[in-house]
Amino acid sequence: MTTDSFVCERLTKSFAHGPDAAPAVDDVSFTLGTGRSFGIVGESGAGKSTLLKCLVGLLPADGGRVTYEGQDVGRMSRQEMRAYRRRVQLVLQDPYTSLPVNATVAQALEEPLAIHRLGSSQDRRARILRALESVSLAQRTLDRGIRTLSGGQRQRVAIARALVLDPQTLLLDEPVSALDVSVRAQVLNVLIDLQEERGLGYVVVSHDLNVIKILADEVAVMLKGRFVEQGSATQVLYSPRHEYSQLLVSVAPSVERSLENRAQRERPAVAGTV
Amino acid sequence: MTADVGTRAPATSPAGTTAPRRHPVVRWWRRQSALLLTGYGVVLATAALAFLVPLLAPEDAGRVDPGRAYLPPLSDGHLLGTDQIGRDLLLRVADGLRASLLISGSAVAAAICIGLLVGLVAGYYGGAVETVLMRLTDVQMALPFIVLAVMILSIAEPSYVSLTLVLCLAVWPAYARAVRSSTRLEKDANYVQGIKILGGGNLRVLRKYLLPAALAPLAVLAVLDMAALILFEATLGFLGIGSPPDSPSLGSIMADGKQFITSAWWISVIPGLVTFAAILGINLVGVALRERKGQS
Amino acid sequence: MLRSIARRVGQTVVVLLGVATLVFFALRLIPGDPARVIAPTSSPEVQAEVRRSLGLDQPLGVQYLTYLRDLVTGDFGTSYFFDGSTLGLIGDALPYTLYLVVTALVLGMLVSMPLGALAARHRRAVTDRAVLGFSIVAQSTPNFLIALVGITLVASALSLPTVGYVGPVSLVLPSIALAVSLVGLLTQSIRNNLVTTLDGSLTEALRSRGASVWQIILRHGARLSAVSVTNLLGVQLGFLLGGAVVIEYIFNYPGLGLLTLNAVLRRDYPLIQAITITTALVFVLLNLVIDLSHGYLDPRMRPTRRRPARAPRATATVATAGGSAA
Amino acid sequence: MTAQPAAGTGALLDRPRERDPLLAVTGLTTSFPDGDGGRVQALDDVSFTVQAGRTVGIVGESGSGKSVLLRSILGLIDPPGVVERGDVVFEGVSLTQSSEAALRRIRGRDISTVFQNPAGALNPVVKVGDQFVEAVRLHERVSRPAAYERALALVTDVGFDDAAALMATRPYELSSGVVQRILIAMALVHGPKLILADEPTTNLDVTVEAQILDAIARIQVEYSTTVIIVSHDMGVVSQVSDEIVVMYAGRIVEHGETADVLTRPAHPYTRALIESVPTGRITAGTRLPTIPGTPPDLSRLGPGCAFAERCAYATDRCVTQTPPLVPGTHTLRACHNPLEAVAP
Amino acid sequence: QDMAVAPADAAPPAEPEGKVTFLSAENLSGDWDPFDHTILAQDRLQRAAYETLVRVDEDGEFQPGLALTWENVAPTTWRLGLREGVTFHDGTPMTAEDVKASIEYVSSPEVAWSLAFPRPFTADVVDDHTVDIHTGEPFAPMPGLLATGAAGVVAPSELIEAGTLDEKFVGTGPYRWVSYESEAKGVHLTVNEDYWGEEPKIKDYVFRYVGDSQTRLAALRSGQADIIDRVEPHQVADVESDPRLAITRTPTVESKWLAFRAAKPPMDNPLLRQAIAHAINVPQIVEVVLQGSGTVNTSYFSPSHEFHSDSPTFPTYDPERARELLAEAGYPGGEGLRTLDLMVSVGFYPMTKEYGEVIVQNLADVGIDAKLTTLETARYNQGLFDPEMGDLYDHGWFLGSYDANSVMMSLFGNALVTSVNDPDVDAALAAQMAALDGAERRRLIDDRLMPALNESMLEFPMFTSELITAYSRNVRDLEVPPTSYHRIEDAFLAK
Ligand SMILES: Nc1ncnc2c1ncn2[C@@H]1O[C@H](COP(=O)(O)OP(=O)(O)OP(=O)(O)O)[C@@H](O)[C@H]1O
Ligand SMILES: Nc1ncnc2c1ncn2[C@@H]1O[C@H](COP(=O)(O)OP(=O)(O)OP(=O)(O)O)[C@@H](O)[C@H]1O
Ligand SMILES: [Mg+2]
Ligand SMILES: [Mg+2]
Repeated sequence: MTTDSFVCERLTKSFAHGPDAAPAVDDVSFTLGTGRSFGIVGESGAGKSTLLKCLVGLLPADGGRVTYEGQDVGRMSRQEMRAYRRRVQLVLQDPYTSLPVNATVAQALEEPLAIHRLGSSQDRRARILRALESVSLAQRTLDRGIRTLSGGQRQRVAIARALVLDPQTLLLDEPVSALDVSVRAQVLNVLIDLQEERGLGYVVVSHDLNVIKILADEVAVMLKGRFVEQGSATQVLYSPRHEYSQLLVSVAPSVERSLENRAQRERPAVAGTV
Repeated sequence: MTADVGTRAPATSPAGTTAPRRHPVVRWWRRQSALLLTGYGVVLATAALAFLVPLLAPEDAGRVDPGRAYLPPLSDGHLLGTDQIGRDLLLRVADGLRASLLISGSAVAAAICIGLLVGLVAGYYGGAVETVLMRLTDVQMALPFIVLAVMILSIAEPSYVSLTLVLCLAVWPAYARAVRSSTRLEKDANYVQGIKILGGGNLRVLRKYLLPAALAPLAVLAVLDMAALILFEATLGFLGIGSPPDSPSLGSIMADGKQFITSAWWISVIPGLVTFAAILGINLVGVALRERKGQS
Repeated sequence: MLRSIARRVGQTVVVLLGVATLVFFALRLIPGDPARVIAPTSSPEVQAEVRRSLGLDQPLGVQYLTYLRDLVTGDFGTSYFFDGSTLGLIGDALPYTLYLVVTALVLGMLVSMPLGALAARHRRAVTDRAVLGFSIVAQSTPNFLIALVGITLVASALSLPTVGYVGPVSLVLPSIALAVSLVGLLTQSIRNNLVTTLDGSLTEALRSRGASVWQIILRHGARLSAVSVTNLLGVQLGFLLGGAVVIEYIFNYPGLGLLTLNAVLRRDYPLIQAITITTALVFVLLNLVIDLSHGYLDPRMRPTRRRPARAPRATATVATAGGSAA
Repeated sequence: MTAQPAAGTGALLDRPRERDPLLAVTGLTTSFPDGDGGRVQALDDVSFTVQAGRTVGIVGESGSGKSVLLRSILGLIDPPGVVERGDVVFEGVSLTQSSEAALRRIRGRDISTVFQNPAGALNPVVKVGDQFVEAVRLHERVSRPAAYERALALVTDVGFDDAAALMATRPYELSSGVVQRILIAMALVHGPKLILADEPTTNLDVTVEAQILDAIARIQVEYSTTVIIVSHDMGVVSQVSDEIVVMYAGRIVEHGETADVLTRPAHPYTRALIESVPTGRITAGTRLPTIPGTPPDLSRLGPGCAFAERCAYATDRCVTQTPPLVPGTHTLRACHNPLEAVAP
Repeated sequence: QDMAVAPADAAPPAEPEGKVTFLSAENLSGDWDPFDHTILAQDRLQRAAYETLVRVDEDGEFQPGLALTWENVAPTTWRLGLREGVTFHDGTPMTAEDVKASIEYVSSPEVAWSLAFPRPFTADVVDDHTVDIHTGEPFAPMPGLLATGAAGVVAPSELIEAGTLDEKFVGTGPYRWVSYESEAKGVHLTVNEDYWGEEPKIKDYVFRYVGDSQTRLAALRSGQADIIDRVEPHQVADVESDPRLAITRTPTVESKWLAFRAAKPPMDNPLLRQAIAHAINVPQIVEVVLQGSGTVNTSYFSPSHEFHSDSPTFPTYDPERARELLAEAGYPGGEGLRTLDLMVSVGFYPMTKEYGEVIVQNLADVGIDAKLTTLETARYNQGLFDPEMGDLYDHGWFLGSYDANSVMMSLFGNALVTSVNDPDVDAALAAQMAALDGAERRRLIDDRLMPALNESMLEFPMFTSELITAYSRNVRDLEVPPTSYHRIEDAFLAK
């Protein structure tokens, strides 16, 4: 019965208060089984990042409740929160800004261990190397400055930093959207490997349907803070029901469809203003 | 599939045989702007004057001997001549320069400390704490500096300490503001959020990340302020309320000598030029550093 | 809008109160007895009488409250040394300092605007380097050196007045001396701000629409630089007011600076208090005006700003130029 | 209206020689100092032609020189960057030889642009309408009201009903998608012959992206404008372009008809690029083919093919000799060991 | 005293005309009570508006001022016969009442100038134009005192009683008050059309404080000023090279003193004080530092003082003697002696900081460790009368009179600066004051007062200053006597 990791009930979060201030996250509910992956698609400003931050307790929710393995995230003591952080980690949206640029890779990877006062220096080294290995980075990368790394490498360091703590669930905010196509594939593969090797649970946020397709078992479509459609990945992505989901799926540019269209000499028309 | 990123470190990559690798010093040299190099040159020269000359001095800088007063520059044994009571001008200027540099340097250092403390706390915690601290800096900024300086120095015995304090008062609010605004930006920065997600607490974030982040942009400010403070200090000396007579700084040497501008020009013109050079050199470095920061 | 103005005005009042308090206590904590300055050779009894007549025998708290009450009623006290109210003395001197500072300011702008624009237009070229070099030299030159050179070399050659105020011609030397370092700082600031505009995507876009660089500088650069340049002016104003002390001393110019110097040297507490508070008032008010002008110069800084329905991804940081806490 | 060659084999190669291209770029080479005494070779010997009425897509990863190429065409490379060699001929006039004044007359009138970051392309604090009027009056002596009327018509034309209200707002008050469409309208104001669009949809939502791409496609038809569209997204480029140019490390590695490039790439890099974008019915756990390594540092390029160290087919020759861009079976490609020659 | 030579073509105008601006090195107080300040500059200015009872001419002889006669009618009573037909600027006639009120006011302890007066000091009105002054002991220096600075001037009795003297000058002098708008604009006086004496030849007189010598000189050169005060010695060459300018150098009656704070150890040791006096190379200070602008003292009285003569035991520069005295004082080679504080003023007297540094060096040469502190004028004035302030205090002191008695009285009798009285000195001082016979007084000064002063060495008068005044050649007949009271009413402007 308790195979659910996250249970999110009627979660609401607003930044602005006033008559016409719409909440960034509006009445969102979902349940995530342990080791399962949940994908959230939605346009910019839909509230995806805000939702993730509520899930890790970085932002307090205004209404509703988030529990992780039965524990209410909003009511954790400092101690509980520290323990929670070791089990649930969030990899932030932009690899160019989410790591301290002045640190070396080794320093960045040591930080979580130092914060949680884990392990001897030997231990730490081993854990760091293991994490590095899992994201397919060479050991000698450790001595390099974050500043000198490319986006793909940075994103992998960011993932490794979350892995050092051996979490059970990883929250990924746009894990590849800042990366070049060729690097994108590398990072996605790393994430797939990790899930298989470690049995990690993912909550993945992206506006790119392909990313969701590759990483998620279950998918929610988010629009203006709300989940407008929720279901299995195949159902939502290949036979969407909600109008907005359909639009999303239909307009995503793809080589494949271009070739089809080219053959048919027509393109999908999009109406309406932005 | 392990991407071997290590071999791509640009500095060690032997890619291509186009240009032979130059000596690191040469490469460093070529990277610097002419402005910066000129600045370094002037600063080095003034620093040598301030710190090296006294070491080589044959006599105490304060040696008074009216019997040899008013010797023009290039006189025997007195490269820059002597002043109105026969002190060697070279030694005296060196002394004054050292005092000026030390005073303004320690004032800037003190201001940075205060500014960091106030700015970090205000910027990070926000709210009422921020309001109070920022109003305090506003108050300090609204107080006309010279009035404050003249007031304090005419009362407290003029000494290096009181001068340093006064100069520090003049600049700390600027640091507090700069630190506060950088901290306000930085505390919401992604990487700080990242540390919090890892479980890092406020103190850790402040100490390990926000402090260094706030410090970095202060470097240029500090260099430029150092120049500004030498100027301030010279101004105070000029008004006759600068450093104590037995350990003069450039401003007071200049003020003492200014009455001889027509009869023995060197007594004031030389310290004037040295003051100008010290300020200019530091400003050159500051502006060049600012320019380089701006480009990156 | 009105509310935010009220807020800023409220803040200004708080700052002024802080200034008043600080000055009061700073002056009382200082060792030094005005009674001895006023009646140096008199007997202790006489000096005690002097102290009593000045209210200095009262407990500090009482003195402070009296002082605040007087301030609020516009009574800034009577000078120990000069007849009449301190406000009267300041009122006589302040216009002269304002002539001087404003002239220096205008002079500084007149020189630095074209220079800064020229340097930005030819950024990284010889012209730019030359302007930068000049501006650093200007920034590094002590104003009293310029004043002295002016007095000893220039004044008699051009028969310019060197003492006091005999008419606008008296402003020539002092305002030049005061303006030089301002020119240095302002030129660099204008140049750097324009360069930021010119190196940005806006310029690329405008040029690819067929605009020339001068058109971009004049139509867009000026507008976009205005906020940070006026901010700098606000800060520099403090330094100009400070610089006026030396300059007024050297030229024996009948402004606030000279009054200040003499008041401090004589421990004229009421006068020092009044000067400090009025100078702070002038400074704070001018900065208030500058702050409020920012709403006009850059609508993004208007307090009641219409938020975009959806914030664009790459919103530029708006308040880079260290405005005070909003 | 658009001359649409049949989606056939090597149509680009069959292009009749006598037809004058609208734009001909030959041997364009642009570099910047790297701050360390050396130079960043941002463009290296780039040549291609664009026929009137065609839409050419340029793809390449970040830093491959796409933006520099567009800027070099417009003569917008400022010192310390230099266009070292090469020529850009637009309608028979060499832009590289033209004076700045002559270029200014062409920019915005004959060749207009749409940029990646819409927010940065307008002055955030000046009303949209005023900036529009400015754009008109840069090239035509018309009264402000007349210019304004023109602008209004165009903004309505790109799909805004409330054009007048929009003209009274300032760009910072608008979303990027709206601004981008306004910029497209602005690009059309002088009826340009060529539009250069640099990543016009990057950073926009997919739904907005679709609208923008649609707008570009419509313009191309309605105004019969030639378009060069730059993107790092093969999907975007494939949707709107007739031809695709693939860039890598400042060089063109392949150039051909869209269908040819997509279905029969000759260069290993092109193929890798296409493959790394998922296609088909993918599900959770689908692994994608990857290109090992990272793009090279442009300031340390030696001779040889820049892709050689990441290329599975590289031979010794690839490391020592720079492959020229020459016609292959279906496309122009710069490769010593094109995929067409290798076993399928 | 040399004067600018007026070319033959210049003659005084028939009517007063023109304006002169005088720039003073010392500030004015802003409080115009003529008696209640010790500011020399103000004293000099108010001499144009207020007149003294007795006057001193160029040769140092006493001449009638507001008093036509003065005589001892009894050993402790001086009788003054007053001039008739004199009116104050406010139109009221000057009477014996005014003289009595002025004398009693200025000698009352709460007024600054009382430091020059012996006590008791009272006045009686004999008739409208006759006043008697009573002193406790016979008082020989009476005419000298009445000719001195504020001591002898007369102000209207109503204003003294009303306490409104401080608002503006209301005297009987050749110039009357016009305005004082601000310190930077100075005091403006104009001709008193009803003056009883010869009418001045210059119509307007502006007197203004400009603290910086450079600025003063620049103003003179640019024509903004006509006369400037306290030209620095090294500026003399500059002025002399300018054909439009003239200069006058006046040895004054002012000594520069080095006061010893004799109330506290180790300065309570007269041998140490003598050692210090011998250690200072005064000739070099005058010669080199002051560039000859001054005279090395040979006595407690300046050469311009009445009763001056060289004093054989007056200390001269002699480092050997200084070392001996230091050893005798119990500090051989300076051993056991703490660092002494030497205080000098800056911003007013020329070259004070410089000679302060020379003194420190001189003392170091005989083994005495001293530290120099400079004080800006206000603080210096405040510290001067504070016995806790420093060990050695440099100051100037003179009361604008040829008779040195007032100076001796204030410095030694009232111990203003040293705060210590020496019984021998006090007795000698009293004795010469009471000696109404001139020859007897001279003998008492030479044989009793001087040795006592040399012995006690409470203050060391190092040298007599020189006052250097520069002015435009348009100003003719300007004379600056040793008392420094220049008479602007005697000068005129050439066209
Ligand atoms: N710290 C904040 N303060 C105020 N508003 C915020 C804050 N963070 C986010 N918002 C607002 O909340 C809404 C949702 O933002 P969020 O970042 O969650 O969107 P998102 O779906 O992650 O978008 P993107 O794809 O652009 O990352 C937006 O309108 C945003 O402007
Ligand atoms: N002004 C410049 N100074 C120095 N180097 C530059 C400059 N502009 C471009 N470069 C360099 O030229 C190369 C090509 O840059 P360019 O902007 O054309 O890439 P791009 O293909 O447009 O990439 P992106 O997809 O990131 O926009 C890069 O290595 C870049 O660093
Ligand atoms: Mg987000
Ligand atoms: Mg680009």
